Amino acid sequence: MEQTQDQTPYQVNLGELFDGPMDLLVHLVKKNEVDIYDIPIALITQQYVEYLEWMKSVNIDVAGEFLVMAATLAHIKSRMLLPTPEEEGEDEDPRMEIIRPLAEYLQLKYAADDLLDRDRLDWDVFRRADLDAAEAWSDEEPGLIQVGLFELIDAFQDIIKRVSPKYLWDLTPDKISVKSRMSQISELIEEKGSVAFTELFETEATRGDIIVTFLAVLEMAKLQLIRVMQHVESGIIRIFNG
Amino acid sequence: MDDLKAIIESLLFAAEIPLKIDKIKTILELEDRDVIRDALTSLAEEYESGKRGFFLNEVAGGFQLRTRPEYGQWIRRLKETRPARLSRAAMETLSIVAYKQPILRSDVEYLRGVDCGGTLRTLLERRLVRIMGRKDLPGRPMIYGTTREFLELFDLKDLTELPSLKDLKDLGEAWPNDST
Amino acid sequence: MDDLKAIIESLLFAAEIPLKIDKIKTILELEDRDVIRDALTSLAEEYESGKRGFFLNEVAGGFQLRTRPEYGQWIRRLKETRPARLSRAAMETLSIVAYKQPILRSDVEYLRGVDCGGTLRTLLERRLVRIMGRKDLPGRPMIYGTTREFLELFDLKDLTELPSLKDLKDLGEAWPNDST
Repeated sequence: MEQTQDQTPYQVNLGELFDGPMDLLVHLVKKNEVDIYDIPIALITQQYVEYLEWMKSVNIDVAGEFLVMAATLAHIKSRMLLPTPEEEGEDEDPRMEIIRPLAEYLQLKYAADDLLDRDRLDWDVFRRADLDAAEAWSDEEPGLIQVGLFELIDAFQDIIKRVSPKYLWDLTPDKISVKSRMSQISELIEEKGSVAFTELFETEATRGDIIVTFLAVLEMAKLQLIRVMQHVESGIIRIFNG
Repeated sequence: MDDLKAIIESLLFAAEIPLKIDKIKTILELEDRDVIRDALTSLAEEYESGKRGFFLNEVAGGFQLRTRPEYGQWIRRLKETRPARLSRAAMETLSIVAYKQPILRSDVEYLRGVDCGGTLRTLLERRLVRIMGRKDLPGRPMIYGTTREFLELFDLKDLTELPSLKDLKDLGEAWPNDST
Repeated sequence: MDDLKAIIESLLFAAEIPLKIDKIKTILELEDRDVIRDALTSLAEEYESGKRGFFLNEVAGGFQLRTRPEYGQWIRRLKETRPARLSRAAMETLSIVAYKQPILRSDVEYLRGVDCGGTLRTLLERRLVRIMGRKDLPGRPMIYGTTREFLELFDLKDLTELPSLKDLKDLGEAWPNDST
C-alpha cells in the first residue's frame, strides 16, 4: 500500500522521516553505496550524528531510540580504534554488533516489499462484494463463531471507558489465576458431580499453584458455588455443586 | 472473450449494487452506451447457453450477477455453515463475563447499561457462557462464567492467557499514519 | 458446463471467504475429494483460456474467485471507498510478525529498533495480526502471529508460501523502497 508522503512542517518528528534508527542507518548505507558487511563505521557514525544535529537545529524532535543508536555507533567506533591484544586476535569484528541486526532488518524490509508486490486484495484483485455483510452480524446466526481475542478485550475496554473508575478493579495475575482455577474446578465438579478436596492438589506443582487453588475453593465457597462437605468417619473432604 | 466484455464482467462481479449502464460508461470513459449494452447481452447469452453457476439479472435499473435459483438449496447450506460473527452486543457481554466471572446478570447489566437477557441467552446457547451456580440472594440469581468452548474459540489454554487491559494499554494508540 | 461444475461455481461465487474443498464436500454430500478438485481445475482452466473478468485463486487454504489483476484500475474506479492503507512502519512490523511468528512485541521492537505498540495495535484492529497467547516469562507477554485475513490480503495459500527471505549478498544494487 502506498506510503504517506505528506509531512506537515510544524508536526515533523524524526520518526516520520525515518521509521527509527535502523531505517536511518539503511538510508546512510544506501546513500554512501557501501557494502553492508563492510560498513565504514567512522564515516557512517559521523553522518548519523550530523543528521541528528541537523534535525535538532531545525527543531525536529529526536526520539530516544535514535540517541541510543548514536551511542552504540560511537562505542563500536571506539572499539575499532583500540589495538586488539594479540592473544585475542580471533575476536569478532566489533562492527558485527550493528551489521547483524542491520542485515536482518534489511531482509525483512525487502520481505515487506515482496509482499506489497503481490496481487493485493482490494487493490489489484477484488472478491465479490459481501452483499450479506449486515446479516452476518445478527445474533440469531447459528453455527461457529469467528472472532479474535483482540475483539474481546477491545469490547471490554470500551465498557470500562463508559463506567465509573471505582468499578475498575485491578486484574492482577494472581486474581486472574484464581478466577481461572475457579472455572476449572467448576468444570470438574460439573463433570464428576463431586470431587475430593485433595484431588484438586494432586497435579499441582508449585506452592503458588496450591495457594491459587486454595483461594479459588475459598472464593467459590463464599459465593456458594460449591458446598464443602466432610465425611464423618473417613474425614475426606468432598466438594459438591452449590 | 474480448477485453471490454471481460472488464465489464469483472465490474459486475465486484459491484455491490446493480450496475447501471451509465456507471459503466463513466468508469470506462466510453462514448457509446450501445457497445456496453451489446457486451451485456452477449454476457447474458453466454451464461445462459453455458449453463453457468450464475446469470445476469436486470434489476433495479441496473445489472447484477446472481447465482442460479435452482442452486439455491446449495447456497443456503453454504450460508448456514458459514462461521457467524458475534454481534457487538454479544461481544461486549461475553467480554464482561470473561473478565469479571463469576458474575451476576445484574452486574453485567450494570456495566453495559442495558438489558442483557437476550445476549446472555445467545451466549448460553452457543455454549460460550454457562451458569456456574446461584447466589444466595433474594430470587437466587444465576452466576455466569465462561466455558471450555470459550477457551477453545479463542485458542486459550486457560483464563490466565486472556490479555489484560494493561496489555492493551501498553500498546498505546494505533499508528496515526494508518487510515483505518 | 456440467451440473457439478456449475454448482461449485455458484458456491465459489456466493462464498465470503476462501472455500475449502472439505467444505464443498460437506455441502454437496460427496464422498470424493478428487471429483471436486477436478471440477476446480477445470473451472480454473476455463476462466484462464476464456480470459474472463475473474479467475480462480487458491488462497488462505481455500479457493476464491477474484477479479483479474490487470482490471484492478477499473474496479478501483468503481469502488469509491479508498482501500485502507498501511504505512511503511506498519508494513515492516507486519512482515516481521509474518516471518518470525510466534513472536513477542519486544522481539519485533528489537528488530525494528523502535516502539511498535501503535503499529501492532493498528494491525490487530485490521485483523492482520492476532494474539496467539502468552509466553511463560515474567509479565506473561503476549505472543503475536498473522491471521487468515493476512493470507487473503497478500494472496498467500499458507505461511509456507511467504516469499523466501533474500540473501543480501546476492542483491547488489537493489534496495528496498523507502521514502528517500
